[in-house]
Amino acid sequence: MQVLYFAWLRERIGLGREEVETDAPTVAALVEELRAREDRYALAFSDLAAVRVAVDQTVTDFDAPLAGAREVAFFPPMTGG
Amino acid sequence: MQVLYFAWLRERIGLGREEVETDAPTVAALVEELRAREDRYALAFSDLAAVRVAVDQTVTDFDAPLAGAREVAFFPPMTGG
Amino acid sequence: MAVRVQEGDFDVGAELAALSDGCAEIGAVVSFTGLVRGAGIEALTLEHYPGMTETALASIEAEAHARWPLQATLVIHRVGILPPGARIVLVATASAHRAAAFEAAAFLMDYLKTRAPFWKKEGTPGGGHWVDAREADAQADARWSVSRTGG
Amino acid sequence: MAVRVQEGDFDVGAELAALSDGCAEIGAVVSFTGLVRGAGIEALTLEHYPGMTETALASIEAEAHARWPLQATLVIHRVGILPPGARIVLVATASAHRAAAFEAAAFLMDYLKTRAPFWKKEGTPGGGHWVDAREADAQADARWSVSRTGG
Repeated sequence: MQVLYFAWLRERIGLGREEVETDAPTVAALVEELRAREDRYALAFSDLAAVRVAVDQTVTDFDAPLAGAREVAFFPPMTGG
Repeated sequence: MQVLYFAWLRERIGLGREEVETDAPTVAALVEELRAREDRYALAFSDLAAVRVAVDQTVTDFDAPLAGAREVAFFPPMTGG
Repeated sequence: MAVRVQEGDFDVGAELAALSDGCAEIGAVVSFTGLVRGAGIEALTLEHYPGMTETALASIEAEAHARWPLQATLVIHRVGILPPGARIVLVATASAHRAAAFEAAAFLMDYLKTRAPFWKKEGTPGGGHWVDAREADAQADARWSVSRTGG
Repeated sequence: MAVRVQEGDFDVGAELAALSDGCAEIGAVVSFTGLVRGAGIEALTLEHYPGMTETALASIEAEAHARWPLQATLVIHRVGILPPGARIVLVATASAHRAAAFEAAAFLMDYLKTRAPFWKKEGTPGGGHWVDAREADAQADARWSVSRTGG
């Protein structure tokens, strides 16, 4: 599964995209796996209230299932315009 | 006193501006004097609900006094923009 | 603040660029451009009341500045004979944030429609007729006396 | 309907002229231009999510067409590094009457702010920081789910 990071999540984790091998059933489970990897992931995901998620380019929530998902993206609230 | 006519009032009366000698105390009294002049004036002022008035370039109503007024303008509701 | 009444066309891009030029506080520019709709008409004639027109537009513009925090505003209204598709009016507002710019531009147009002395005559193949004032415009004007909310 | 995400600048006058070109029903064109405010910042960096950005903008634009009678709409959003005063975004709407054009343009901006995947980082003399989302933007988004009224 492709996992993408944007804005300060990208900066804290140190990369914008990576391939992740996971059987996590939900976004929340994937976040737990990432947090357990290294401090930079734990730091990036330390306050989930500040993090938004999109599965296959559609915004969803942390309870969303990952079955069949090809792409998961994490980012802060959007600030365009 | 200068009296001005715009849009279809100008067309019905046949002129856009004229000097009027009057002692009419109010706009309504001036309108009565104009109506009495000729059919074209009576026609133009036949439906006052369709006519607006400005005294010295400020929109007002037909009860407005004319003491000291230099310019009275009659026109239909505005349709700019 | 600027008001212009003119026969000639205007350059929207140049006017909007000039509006925000040199003011670092401006984050939002909203413009309204009114065009001559072409359904069945050959030309639109815009008549106005010279002198009162400029005074009325300046008064409407001052009212907008009193109601919203605006860095700049512009009102250009054409007069004379205009073909279908021609630009008639440009209203533009500049502010730090978008809500003020949007609301003030809508306000300027609503007040201009009912309070600035312009009259439109449509020239059609069958002759000409003066455009009637729309009840919707009177309602749009009235909403600003009860509430400032809305977009 | 058109959506563009690009690094380069855009020509507002040319874009608005093209928007209404050839459609006789258009009487009102509303535009919003967002600019980089210059107070204390050296540059603004716009990051986005390629692929999702275009999909999100097209979806927001389609929603506007579903809600209002619009002849044309345009959304252009720049990405990359922008200096103070630079244009960031252009939203434009064209309709027969002004109310639809104004409301749809405000709607497009409100939804774009909270639903299109862009992120701003301000570069200041003391370093850089990611811009926080504004509560006012969340509220501006929410108003469209309860009411269509307003200007």
